[in-house]
Amino acid sequence: MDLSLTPEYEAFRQEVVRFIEDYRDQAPRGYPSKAWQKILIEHGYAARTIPRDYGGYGAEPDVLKSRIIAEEFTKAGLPGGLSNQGISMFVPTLLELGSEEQKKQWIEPTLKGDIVWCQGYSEPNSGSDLASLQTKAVVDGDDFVINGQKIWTSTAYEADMMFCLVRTEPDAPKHKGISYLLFSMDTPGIEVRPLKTMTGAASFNEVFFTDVRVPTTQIVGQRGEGWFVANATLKYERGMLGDPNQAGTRLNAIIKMMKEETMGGEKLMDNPLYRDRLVKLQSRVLAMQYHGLRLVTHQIKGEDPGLARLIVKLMGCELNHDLAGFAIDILGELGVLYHGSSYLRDNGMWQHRYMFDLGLIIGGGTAQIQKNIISERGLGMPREPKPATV
Amino acid sequence: MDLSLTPEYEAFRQEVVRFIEDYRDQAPRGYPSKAWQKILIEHGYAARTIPRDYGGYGAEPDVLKSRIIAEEFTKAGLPGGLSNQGISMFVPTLLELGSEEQKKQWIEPTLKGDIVWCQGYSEPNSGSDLASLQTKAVVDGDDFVINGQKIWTSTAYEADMMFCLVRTEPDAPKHKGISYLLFSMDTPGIEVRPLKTMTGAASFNEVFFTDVRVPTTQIVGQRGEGWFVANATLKYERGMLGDPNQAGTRLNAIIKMMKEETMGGEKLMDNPLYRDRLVKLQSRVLAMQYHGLRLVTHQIKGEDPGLARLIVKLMGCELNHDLAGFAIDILGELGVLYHGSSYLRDNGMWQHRYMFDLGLIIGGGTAQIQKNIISERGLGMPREPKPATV
Amino acid sequence: MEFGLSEEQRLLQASVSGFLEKASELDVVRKIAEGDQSARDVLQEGIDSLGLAGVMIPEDFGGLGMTLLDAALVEEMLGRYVTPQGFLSNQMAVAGLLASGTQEQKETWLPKIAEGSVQFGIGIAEQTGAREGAGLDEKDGKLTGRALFVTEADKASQFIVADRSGRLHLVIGDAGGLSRKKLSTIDVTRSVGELVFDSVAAEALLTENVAGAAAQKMLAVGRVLQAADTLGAAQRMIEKAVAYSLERKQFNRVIGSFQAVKHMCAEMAAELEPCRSLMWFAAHAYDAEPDQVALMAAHAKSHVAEVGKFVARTATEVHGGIGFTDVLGLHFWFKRIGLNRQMFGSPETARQDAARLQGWV
Amino acid sequence: MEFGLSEEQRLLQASVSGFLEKASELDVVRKIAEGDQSARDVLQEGIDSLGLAGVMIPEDFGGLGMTLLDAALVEEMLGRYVTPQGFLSNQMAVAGLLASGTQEQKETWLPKIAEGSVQFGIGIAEQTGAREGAGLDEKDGKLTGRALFVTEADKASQFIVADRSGRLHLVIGDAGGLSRKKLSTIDVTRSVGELVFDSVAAEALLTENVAGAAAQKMLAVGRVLQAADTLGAAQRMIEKAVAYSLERKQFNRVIGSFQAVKHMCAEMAAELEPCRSLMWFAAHAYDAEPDQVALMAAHAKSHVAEVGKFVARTATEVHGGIGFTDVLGLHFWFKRIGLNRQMFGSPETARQDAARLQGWV
Repeated sequence: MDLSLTPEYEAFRQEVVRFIEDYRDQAPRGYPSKAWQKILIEHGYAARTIPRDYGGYGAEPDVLKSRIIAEEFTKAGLPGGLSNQGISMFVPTLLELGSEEQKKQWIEPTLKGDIVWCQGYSEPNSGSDLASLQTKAVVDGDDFVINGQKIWTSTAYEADMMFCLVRTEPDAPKHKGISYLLFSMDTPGIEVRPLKTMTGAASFNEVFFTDVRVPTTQIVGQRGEGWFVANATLKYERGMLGDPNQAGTRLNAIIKMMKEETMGGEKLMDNPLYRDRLVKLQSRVLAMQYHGLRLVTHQIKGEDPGLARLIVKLMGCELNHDLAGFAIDILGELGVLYHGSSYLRDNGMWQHRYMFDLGLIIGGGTAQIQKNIISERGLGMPREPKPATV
Repeated sequence: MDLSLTPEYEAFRQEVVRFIEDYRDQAPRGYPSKAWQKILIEHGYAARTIPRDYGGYGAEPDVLKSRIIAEEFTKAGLPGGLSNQGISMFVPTLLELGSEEQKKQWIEPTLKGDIVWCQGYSEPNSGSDLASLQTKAVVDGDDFVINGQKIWTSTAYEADMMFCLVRTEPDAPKHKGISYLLFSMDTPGIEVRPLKTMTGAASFNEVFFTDVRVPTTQIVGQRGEGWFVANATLKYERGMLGDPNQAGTRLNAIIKMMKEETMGGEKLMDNPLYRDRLVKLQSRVLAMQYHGLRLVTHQIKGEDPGLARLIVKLMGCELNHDLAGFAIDILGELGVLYHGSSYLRDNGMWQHRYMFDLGLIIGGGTAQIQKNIISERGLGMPREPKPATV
Repeated sequence: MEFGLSEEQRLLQASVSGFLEKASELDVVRKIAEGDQSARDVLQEGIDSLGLAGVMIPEDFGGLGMTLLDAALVEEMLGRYVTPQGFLSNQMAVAGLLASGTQEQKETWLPKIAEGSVQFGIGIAEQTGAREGAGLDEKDGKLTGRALFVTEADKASQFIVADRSGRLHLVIGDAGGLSRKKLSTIDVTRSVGELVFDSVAAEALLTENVAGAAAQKMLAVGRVLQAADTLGAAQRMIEKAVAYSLERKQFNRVIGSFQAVKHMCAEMAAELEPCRSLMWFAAHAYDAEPDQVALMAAHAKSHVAEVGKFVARTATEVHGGIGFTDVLGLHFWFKRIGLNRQMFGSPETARQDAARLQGWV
Repeated sequence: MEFGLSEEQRLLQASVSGFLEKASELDVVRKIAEGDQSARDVLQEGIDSLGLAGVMIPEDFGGLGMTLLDAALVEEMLGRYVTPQGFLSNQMAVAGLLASGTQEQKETWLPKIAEGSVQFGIGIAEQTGAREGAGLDEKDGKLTGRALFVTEADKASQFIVADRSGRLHLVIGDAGGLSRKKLSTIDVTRSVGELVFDSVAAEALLTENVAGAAAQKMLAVGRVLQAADTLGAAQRMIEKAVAYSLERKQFNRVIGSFQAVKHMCAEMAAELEPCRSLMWFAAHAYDAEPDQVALMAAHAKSHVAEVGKFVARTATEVHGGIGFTDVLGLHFWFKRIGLNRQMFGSPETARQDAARLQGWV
């Protein structure tokens, strides 16, 4: 147990701090930009471990260095590199399973932000049971012809390209009939419709395909191997959910609020019931943060954390949701204000997050699916038996 | 909505009060006695609705009158009539499904307390799946010959007789191969062993059968109908669990304790965290008590309360358990004292109940079985599909 | 002894439900929420034609002379159909007028409420813990200050507001010096806002014995109705979750056949069912056991709010992704329950009230 | 940066576990609980031969010179095997002596603890809320009063107790005027009792800077070890529940194939796993970040107690009826977790401490 850094890493931290000092002026306000991304890649603060041949920085993977970069950028309030499903999910998948030609063609422009990707996985009838997806692609000459529908596609409007799962072998078992295709969002026959959520925002879309023609060469892996390819991608998504640092940030915001806000003239922090709930949540946040450090340590050592990894999404999302719920509770009537109302606190973040987090609990593998995974893969309990009659 | 009683019932209450005044001196201290039972039956305060032909009082069923009797006896601190599985479960079953001869033979001595019954249903391998029971009875001449084992038999040592489920038709489907037999606990080949529980007490027994011979006439219903007969009995058991009045009594004891006990010189009632938990529990107790009144009203009107009835065991047992857990919490270190220790509060009732109630949550249909029942019978959701392979 | 609804009460509830089933179907609610005034008028006319606004008003004043339990049964249906309605505010006004109004005030206002020609807004949020230093001071019959989270602030023709001492005042909606502002909340089916008073003429409700007693009575009525509203909304969410689980297939089975989903539904139903009896008794107490109403209302408020939160979340979860979208409009119920939880005192506040009322604090 | 156990720590834990697997199997625990002194002696000799009692004692004083985290890893295993042991009390004594003992006191007692020739009992329960008006007063080096819930009260050869001001005193077990009484608890694997002092000679631990600071440090050590004990016991209960669910058949299936049972086990594991990291850090803080140890110990104590309660109940439930009996002895773990929850301050008390330590009260 040693929470300090070796001199090598302390030196690296200084290097990051120096970079921030030098380049702070060029950083965009708010969201990342392409220009900023270019600077970051050049210095190894984005696309850090992607080989130089494909437009990355080409460093060895080092969890601790990545962590230091993230910490210093957060501390300085600087935006990191571009972050989208193309960079976080498609690029790693292609590195693992794409052909040399595909890597050459797609990775660099994706990293630079010249090509934005969206993901075409879920369908209205294939949620938890993703492998039952029904969007089909039949071969006609040199093309696949795609018909069907995707849902939960988060950047469909802005995206140039989609990586998409389609059923190409309808007679194969469900996991073996899927292929992983790449195509432009400008291809004729694609229609995007925004999907409004309970928060009031349309953070997702539905995408409809009518006779969409895609060259048969635009496939990653072989026909029928799409499920295998997609699982490589999903592995990367899972890591993004349930981040304990987000919980820490929220907790601090709540502490600040409780020291400032009053109810009936009494400071919220002086209410013993709210204080007790706060400490309860703080225990959970600390436990998840140290749990996160434990996972990083496993990663550094190249160990499989097993069960310890499997619980993160379930526990992390639930904790974030509970933090938002608590903030709403202590705000009383202020906690239901919304959408630019007077007296709205933190720009309505708590109300928004309380609902959005429920979406996160459901999305990316519902809480029920997570519990199945924990019991089956983490505890060695049997899978649900197949019903006798279908 | 009218919580008052009609003059007829007020008159009845006066009658009960008068009886109590007149007979108070003859009441036993502590547990009911046979002599007291006799007096009660004569006046209609025990075996009230059992026909006179079978040794009962022969009154029309009247939920409200039963309630008034219970209320006044509780108020006066007087013991009620004998209460055992023979009277509460076997007699009603026999009235519903026994032959005239069986009713004549067994009901009166059971009501008088001359015959004490125990129940032989559960087996070590047949808990939630009671119908899978394996104790078998094969016909040999005029007898059934029983071999096997029962568990959770609560008064096996004191009992004269057992009503027992055995498998008589091994080739029939599991629900159709069971018979309901009656036999003396003195029959050769019966061995009773006490079963110690987590509370430290042996409130239950195991009963072993080795070549126990029972005349084939000692059966209620036909061969293979035992499951049907047993379900009539179980119906009566279910009503006994999750009683909201017990929760009210416990809550009052806790309130008293919080007004009297101190921690670090501070009255427990002055601790806002304990007070908040107390009010939460009080809400639940009140809700269950009014829910109980609602069920009584349905019963008076002869209506099927449906879902409202199905939730009582789950919610009632959980509430009782939580009340005991809360009492332990507020007692701090005093809450783990046990078995005649100095400073023990309420004779260790809270510690005992906290564990015993967990047994009640598990017994008589586990919480999981209760949720299955609520969802299937209460909400119309499908039964668990049979697995494809056994 | 009868702890349950009378035949008349079942009929009342069935008739309100039958009416709202169509009149307040989701499309209508959406339209009204988006500001469609004609849709709102149609709904209002229907409700007025049932005479609902006068349910608690004595027959002498042109009402139906029924009880708070009857009003709660109506509100339960309004919650069930997430109906945009000022019913709750009007019932609180009735309670305030009956508790503390002069004969003249009652004669002036109660018949108007009964006939549906006025809509009251209620400003008593400061009684359960003022935020932002809000509060009203009365001097020489004029009110000055701010009242927050006033119901129907943008629509009401009249208000009853409490000043810092808890005393009630009747204020005309277009009184000079009064400015109103709507506050947007998550729940677009109800209306909440801010009133700013700059020496506004107000008429005190004066006959109460103890300062603040009438405001507490109004608060109790508000809490009971709120519990009823959440009960109706939560009941509907459970029904929707069960129905959806029997339609939706995953892994070649309806999801309602998975034990996890069944148990989520069973837990919701088991938690909610006793809430019904608790709410019934709290409402009944207003008319039959007035000493108990404040305590029972605090219990009903806090307990039903907690169960409602659990149901709102769990029913959404049973729906999976679609429950998170606007497609089925499930969030209208989720938010209705959410608003009820926060208004008229949080669950913790209500429990603190319950403890105080029992002499535990 | 390494947040995890070192190779040595894993070996330590494995060796303790390997030893206890046999030496503290359920039959042995039952025997000791029933008063079998020779069984207790055999176990104690084995533990002494591993040198465990000296784990936190500096090498200068004959100990292993390791950290609280090492001690916690040992205690985790003692919890895992519900081992009847005074290890926790001795470690608290070590912390008290190191924090506030004179050089002479350290030289006298630490080597004896390390070699296993003394057993300390700890009386600081009054620091987290006295019951029954208990408390000790010191006058001219003599203690008078009562100390409740003293660990190892019946067995210890020495005690460290806190007086009302929080100052620590060392008392010899057979000192004149001291009477001891065992208090039975639900947990027969540990020993708790009452000490009555009638002007008993005591030696103050005097070098602390702030009155009560050393007692607070001991309390923190006790809470961390308690969290470790509960962690070990709860982990074992989960393993037992999973194993039983894979054996036990109902409805022609192992019950571990039912989603309800799977999810109960998943929830237990998901709740408990982060507790491990929280406990690790709290223990680590004692040596590496002493300013934080009281706060982190309060968090570990309260959070692990809450999760432990959930696991104890749920694992029993997974076992069904047999879990409620004595047959598998599951209740030994249930009760061990139960005792840990109540000692050294309830979860609410520990959270109140956490709030206070952050200046929130």
